[in-house]
Amino acid sequence: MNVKPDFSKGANQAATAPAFLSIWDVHAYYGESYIVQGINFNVHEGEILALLGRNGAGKTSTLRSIARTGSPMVTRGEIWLDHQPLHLMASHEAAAAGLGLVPEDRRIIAGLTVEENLQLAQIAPPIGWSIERLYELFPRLGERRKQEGVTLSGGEQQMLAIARALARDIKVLLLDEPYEGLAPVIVDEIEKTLIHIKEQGMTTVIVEQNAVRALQLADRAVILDTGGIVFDGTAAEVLENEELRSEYLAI
Amino acid sequence: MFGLDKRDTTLLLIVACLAIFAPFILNPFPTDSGLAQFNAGYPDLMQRFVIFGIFAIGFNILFGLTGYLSFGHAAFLGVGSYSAVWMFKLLSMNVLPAIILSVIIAGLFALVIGYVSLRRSGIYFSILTLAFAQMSFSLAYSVLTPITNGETGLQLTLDDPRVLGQTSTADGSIPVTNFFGLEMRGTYEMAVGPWAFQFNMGYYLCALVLIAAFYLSIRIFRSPFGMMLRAVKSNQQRMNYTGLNSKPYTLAAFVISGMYAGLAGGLMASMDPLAGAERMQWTASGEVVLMTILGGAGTLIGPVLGAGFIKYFENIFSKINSNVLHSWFSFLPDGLEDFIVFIIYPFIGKGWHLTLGILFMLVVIYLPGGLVEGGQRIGNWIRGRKKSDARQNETHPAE
Amino acid sequence: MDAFLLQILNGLDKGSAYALIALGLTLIFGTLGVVNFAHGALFMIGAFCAVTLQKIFSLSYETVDPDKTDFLGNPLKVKTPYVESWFGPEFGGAIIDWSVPLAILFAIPIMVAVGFIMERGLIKHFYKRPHADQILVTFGLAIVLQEVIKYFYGANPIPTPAPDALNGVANLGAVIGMDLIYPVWRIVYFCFACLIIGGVFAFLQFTTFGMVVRAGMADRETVGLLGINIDRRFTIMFGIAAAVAGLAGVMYTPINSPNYHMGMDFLVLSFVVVVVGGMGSLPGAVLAGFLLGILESFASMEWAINLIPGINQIIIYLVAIIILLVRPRGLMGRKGVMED
Amino acid sequence: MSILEVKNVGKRFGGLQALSDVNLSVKENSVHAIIGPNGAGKSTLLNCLVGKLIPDTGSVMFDGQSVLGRAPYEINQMGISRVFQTPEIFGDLTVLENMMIPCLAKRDGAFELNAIASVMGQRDIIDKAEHMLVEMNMADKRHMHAASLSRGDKRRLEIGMCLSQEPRLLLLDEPTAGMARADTNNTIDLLKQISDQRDITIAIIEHDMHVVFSLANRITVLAQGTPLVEDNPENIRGNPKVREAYLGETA
Amino acid sequence: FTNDPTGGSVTLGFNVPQTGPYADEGADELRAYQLAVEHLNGEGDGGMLNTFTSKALEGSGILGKKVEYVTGDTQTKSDAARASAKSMIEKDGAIMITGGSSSGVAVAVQGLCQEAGVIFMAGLTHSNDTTGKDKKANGFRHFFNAYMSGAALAPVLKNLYGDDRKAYHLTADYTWGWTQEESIKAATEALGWETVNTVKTPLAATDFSSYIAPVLNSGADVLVLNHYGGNMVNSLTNAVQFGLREKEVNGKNFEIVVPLYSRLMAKGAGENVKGIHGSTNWHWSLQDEGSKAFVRSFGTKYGFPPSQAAHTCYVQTLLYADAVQRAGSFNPCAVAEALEDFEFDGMGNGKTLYRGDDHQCFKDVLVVRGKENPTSEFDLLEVVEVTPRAQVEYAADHPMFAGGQLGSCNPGS
Ligand SMILES: Nc1ncnc2c1ncn2[C@@H]1O[C@H](COP(=O)(O)OP(=O)(O)OP(=O)(O)O)[C@@H](O)[C@H]1O
Ligand SMILES: Nc1ncnc2c1ncn2[C@@H]1O[C@H](COP(=O)(O)OP(=O)(O)OP(=O)(O)O)[C@@H](O)[C@H]1O
Ligand SMILES: [Mg+2]
Ligand SMILES: [Mg+2]
Repeated sequence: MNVKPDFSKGANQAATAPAFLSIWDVHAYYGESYIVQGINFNVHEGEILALLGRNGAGKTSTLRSIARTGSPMVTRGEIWLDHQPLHLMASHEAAAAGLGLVPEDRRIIAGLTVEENLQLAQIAPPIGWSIERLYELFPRLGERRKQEGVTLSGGEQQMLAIARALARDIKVLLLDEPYEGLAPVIVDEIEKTLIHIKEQGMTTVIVEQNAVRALQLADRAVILDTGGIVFDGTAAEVLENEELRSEYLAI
Repeated sequence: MFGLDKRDTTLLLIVACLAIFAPFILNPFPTDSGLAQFNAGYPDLMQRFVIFGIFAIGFNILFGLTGYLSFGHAAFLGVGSYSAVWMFKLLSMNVLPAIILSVIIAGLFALVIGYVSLRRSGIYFSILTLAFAQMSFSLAYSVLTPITNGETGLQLTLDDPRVLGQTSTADGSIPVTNFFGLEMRGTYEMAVGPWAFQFNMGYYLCALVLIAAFYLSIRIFRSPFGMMLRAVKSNQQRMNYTGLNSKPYTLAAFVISGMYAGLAGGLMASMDPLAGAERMQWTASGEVVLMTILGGAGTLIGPVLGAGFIKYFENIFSKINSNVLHSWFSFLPDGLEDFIVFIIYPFIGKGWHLTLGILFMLVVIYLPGGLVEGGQRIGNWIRGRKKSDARQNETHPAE
Repeated sequence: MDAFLLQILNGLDKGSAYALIALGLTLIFGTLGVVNFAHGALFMIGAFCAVTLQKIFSLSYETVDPDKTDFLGNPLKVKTPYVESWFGPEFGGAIIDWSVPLAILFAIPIMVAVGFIMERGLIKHFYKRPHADQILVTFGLAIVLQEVIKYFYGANPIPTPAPDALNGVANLGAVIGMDLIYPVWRIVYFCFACLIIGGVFAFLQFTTFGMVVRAGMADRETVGLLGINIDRRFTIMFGIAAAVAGLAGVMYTPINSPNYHMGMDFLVLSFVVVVVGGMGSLPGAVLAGFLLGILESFASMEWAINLIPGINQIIIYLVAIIILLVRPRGLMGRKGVMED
Repeated sequence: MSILEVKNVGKRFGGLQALSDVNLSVKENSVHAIIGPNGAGKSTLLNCLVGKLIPDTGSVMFDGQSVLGRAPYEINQMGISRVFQTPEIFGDLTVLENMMIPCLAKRDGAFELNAIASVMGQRDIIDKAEHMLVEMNMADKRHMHAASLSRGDKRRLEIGMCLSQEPRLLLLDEPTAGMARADTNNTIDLLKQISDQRDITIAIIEHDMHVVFSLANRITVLAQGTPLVEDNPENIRGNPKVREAYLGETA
Repeated sequence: FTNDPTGGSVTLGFNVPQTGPYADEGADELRAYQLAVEHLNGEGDGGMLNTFTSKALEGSGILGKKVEYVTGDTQTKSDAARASAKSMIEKDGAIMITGGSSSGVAVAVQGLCQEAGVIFMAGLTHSNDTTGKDKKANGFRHFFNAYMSGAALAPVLKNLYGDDRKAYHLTADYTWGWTQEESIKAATEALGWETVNTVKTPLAATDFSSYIAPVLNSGADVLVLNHYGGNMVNSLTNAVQFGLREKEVNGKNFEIVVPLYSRLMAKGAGENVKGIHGSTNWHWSLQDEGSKAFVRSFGTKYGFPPSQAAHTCYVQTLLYADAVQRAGSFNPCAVAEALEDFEFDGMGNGKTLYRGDDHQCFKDVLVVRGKENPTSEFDLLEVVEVTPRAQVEYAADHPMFAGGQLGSCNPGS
């Protein structure tokens, strides 16, 4: 079973290195509505990939399909992470296999304090950064550790969501609009963190509306539109390609 | 027509036809056949279908639209019945004033209970309504016996005053409930071959009220008020920050549905002038909840279907005894007959609860939208067979 | 004065029954968020575990006693339990006598299994469904369980006495020089309830289990994304809740003979207790259980009834209304749990 | 003339002084931006204005009347509308119905038992709602359930709902967070147009400086619960304190 | 008249609790009805038809029509019972309704039958009201009532416990409980007993500890439990748990009395009934010919002896059939006339009279006691005394039965 699929059908293979995370012909539905319409792309170990597209293009749905949340429902396709077939797993198994998702609406758990939210991430192995180390990264969270997570300010919640993902020893980090609601200084901070963990070998997929920022950070970019891939290439290509930018990213 | 769009008009006409032709529809089997057991077209049961249908429609106005799950609605039904019977005892046997009084008293009662209970939402609201209803029940059962006649239930007697009517008839019995002289008990029987159909005065009165109640509920569902209620259910916070105080809306819905319950109670007493305390017990409140969910909460016709379903089981399945079973299967060889009867017996007669429980589970598991969804699936299936492009994408929130 | 003390004891005793049932219910209802109308049925099944064990121990063979006649005038068939013929009448008799306490051991695996099956087979499909659907399905299940028990055991109560040694009364007042006699078994019941309550608290307090389950209820999806198999924990939680309900039932049998609808009798009351205690709060449920138990006992005293006729009928509901109006989330409820 | 006058407002959460001594005055028909680091107390301040929170000290006057002690719906009826940080819409209703509710609220004012009339008969309301949808560029989604909108669309819907109330003061909490660039630009245009054409005052919280600087005529910087500075946009941009505390090097 | 049987058969309606707490009682009633139908149709051994003094019935149905029956479930709720009775009348054409196992249901269904114009033969109903303030011309009761319980028990209690006793009543808080309390109180006070206190308990109560506890300190030396069904099983169990039976008060042994006993309840209470006195309508150990015949045919068919509920229902059916036969018509008014002031024997309980004034039946009443050494699971009660009918008779205008009128019989349309 553990055979790598043939990706020759995939769109524009930019890099030649073997794929670390591969998404192959994934189709997904919300009930009756067909949202992810056959997506192929690869992510290589240690790179940052920006997944872009306008509102409703299906970015979130793609990330959720990869993370196996069950909604949208994946009806076809394969997802491989480091030789492990994610498409056969439930979300908690995918998480154990090394996937970490920072969801777009943060999903801080009501009724738990900041610290408990972090502890929760360290119940099931593999365990990543220690909580103290996370507080060093986000001192703000350390100050608020006994506060109920959902009463944090919007930006603080975003920090918590990222910290929660890092609390686990993950191989691939999926970030859904991580900068949303963050003050520019903090965005700078997080960007530095992302570069830092990239240097340590983390593979990252980032969805971001602030496309320029994301592209400056990323190695490669994939652009989605109405549930399909319209571009797959290097980040620099997008920044150079006027037409692409104005048509799909309005920048 | 009637200020309704086409779909709703069709629905109303269907309900009206079903109600009017119920004596035929519910008596499909010839009286002398073994299946006659399944006939439901006799006045008492038809009245019950319709009355509980009204009760459930009213309940659904609160629950289906606002999402507030009241566990004490039977209290209003009970209060309605008591009011009506007192009207029969004191005023006259005409059902009109009795029903009007039931609706008014139940409405007032609902206003008080609703005003207090609606200060909380979710499960806290449910338990508040439950507590009020259980208190009403306990008091009616014992302490308030002078008003309610306790366990036995409030009945008419030969020495009630009935100021506008007669205390007793010439032959020394209690007069009969009537609508300006038309006796509720009056039944015309029609025999067509082996079939016998019964047309009962009381039933038709109830049926007319049902049609009116159903019409009114369609109007409410489709009105701005109904939309506000759905908005309350969806997001109270947004409601408040849109300048709307949700309390009067929910309270109005509560009172309206309480009045529906009172109407049902009044009709029940008009068909059979007795009002018992157990009508107010939590099991009775639970029953209307079950009816509504079973049929499909938030849909227009669901509650009526649910009411019919449960009442059918209660009255028809409970009456099948081993004797009847044996007569059905008597054509089989003896051993086989006994075996089949042995298998089926636990599910009928005194086992009717078991069957009902199993059906509850099957319906929720396989038809998340209740019986209405079952109907829709059958409808889609038939339509799908007619034209193969059966994919319907439009959503119809309230069928 | 001792009348007063006696009522406090009664209240504690009633309260421990309420608290124990409410505890199990709140694990399912307050923590997993499932409106479980079958909880009373679990209590009832627990009680019938005791009945069944007693029946098993009393399985008998028949011998004909020609000297006596039965009601039709035929020779009387005398029954002798197998355990008595195997272990001798003395020890065998003692086994039968102690069947209720022994039933605890018997009931735990059965109840846990019932809980597991119920959760895996049915409830797990309903976590995301509206509460209304949960009510319908669990109510259906409650009816089915009830009817099955009725089919095998009949509708009449079945006496299940406590062991003779625990059947008498004890004078609790002796220490303080008062006459305060109280049935031994009820004291046992109270202690047992405290034990179970303490055990469940400790389990949820000193492990992360409780936190994970609470988190899972608030947001299953996110908990799954953190690598936690929440389904399994929900199942375990359900098993524990079923076991707590079942043990409450086992121990209750000597107090009142069990019958097939005893669960329904307790059902509404236990919902009231849980909600008055506050959704999602275990201490709340226990506190409310004891509080309502004691109030109920006081309300049944003569002066109370003379003061307000019928108060003993309505006290629980009246207090529930007052508490819910004064404290929006019951005694100790958590915010946001089933408030909409 | 200032339409909103906030004086000495303070708010404490347990051990945390979230707001202390906030003074703010918003001029009529202006666009006033409130910026500041995460957790500065911006949303808390907004909550105090709309009745979601009651401040511990100080006063809030709207158009010469105190808003304190009034229920949220009463404050809204005074003419204050608010868009939330996470969209608050009627998820079970269709987009069109969502838009109709504020229109109805505007027309009927207080409670009205409009139980017999037909929704479809309310032509004026429907027209108004449809018009607003067109204006928000969402007309094609009118029959969708609001819950299944993508997040950017939800936010636009909420803004539309608030606008259709024709409020005198519109409070926006990060209105463009998570919105695609193109839609952000649309929203900026829309808000500009509104503030130019209508008799409306806008107070906006935003981390996207592009939005802030294109819209605001006045900016207050909040930090640790107190206003740091209040000035016009140019001066804020140049203010070194603000750069350090908030904007970072990217501004 | 309503439901005049036209074909070769006549339908009777057996309306018994098949679900709810009294389901076992209802099941036993149903067994008795089936047996009665068999005997009426000439099947089986004839049972009490052989001992009944009226010989009108000859095992060929009623008036030559084969007897058929329909069954329904009262659920022990007035509403459900009425619905079920109505369906039998309206749908199945039942000419007579019988059954039930509580007074509330009996009164409700009796009222219905009066209005619908069919005969009602009450099942288990012990309240004075059924033939007192709620009596109806179309309704008849074979069961005894609370007054009779008191009248039968009092002398026995006096013999056993003396005439200087202080009684404490716990009473189910609804109409039946009240009439029983009133009757027992009156009867015991007439002996010279003092009533220390009467306390009402909620119907829904399952644990009676808080009502039992005050008894300990009340100075009472007798506890009277005016409870039935589950209430009685629980209150008795609780009372025994609290050690009441081992207590000594005022120098006397503390005693418990359960005025209305039934074997099924005794079974539910288990060991706790031993030595406790009460009254009952009938018991299978009676040795008169009628009882023996009935026990024989019932026991042969079902394998265990009948309960008092079964006996009442069986007898009611035969009596109805006999009355029709004697009247020569199914017309309810003719039947009622045949039943009124009808006197017979051979149905257990000795010479029996259906009084025309209130349609109450008068016969011997049994005082029983929980047996110390039962030989089988059915052998729980032993008859202490058969109180002769004369001792339990009362005037039709007795104040406990006042109010309400019999009205006139209604044959329906
Ligand atoms: N729960 C749902 N049910 C039905 N449709 C949905 C649901 N969630 C999203 N959709 C639809 O799926 C499409 C893609 O949504 P998705 O959230 O993946 O977009 P996105 O690219 O993340 O957009 P955004 O930038 O606004 O977050 C949208 O058209 C949306 O309306
Ligand atoms: N209910 C609460 N209980 C305790 N602390 C709270 C509560 N609500 C807010 N806070 C705290 O008050 C501070 C201010 O929060 P607020 O939401 O106003 O920040 P903000 O300025 O809107 O930040 P952001 O830009 O990140 O949304 C935060 O540190 C937050 O953690
Ligand atoms: Mg998205
Ligand atoms: Mg904020």
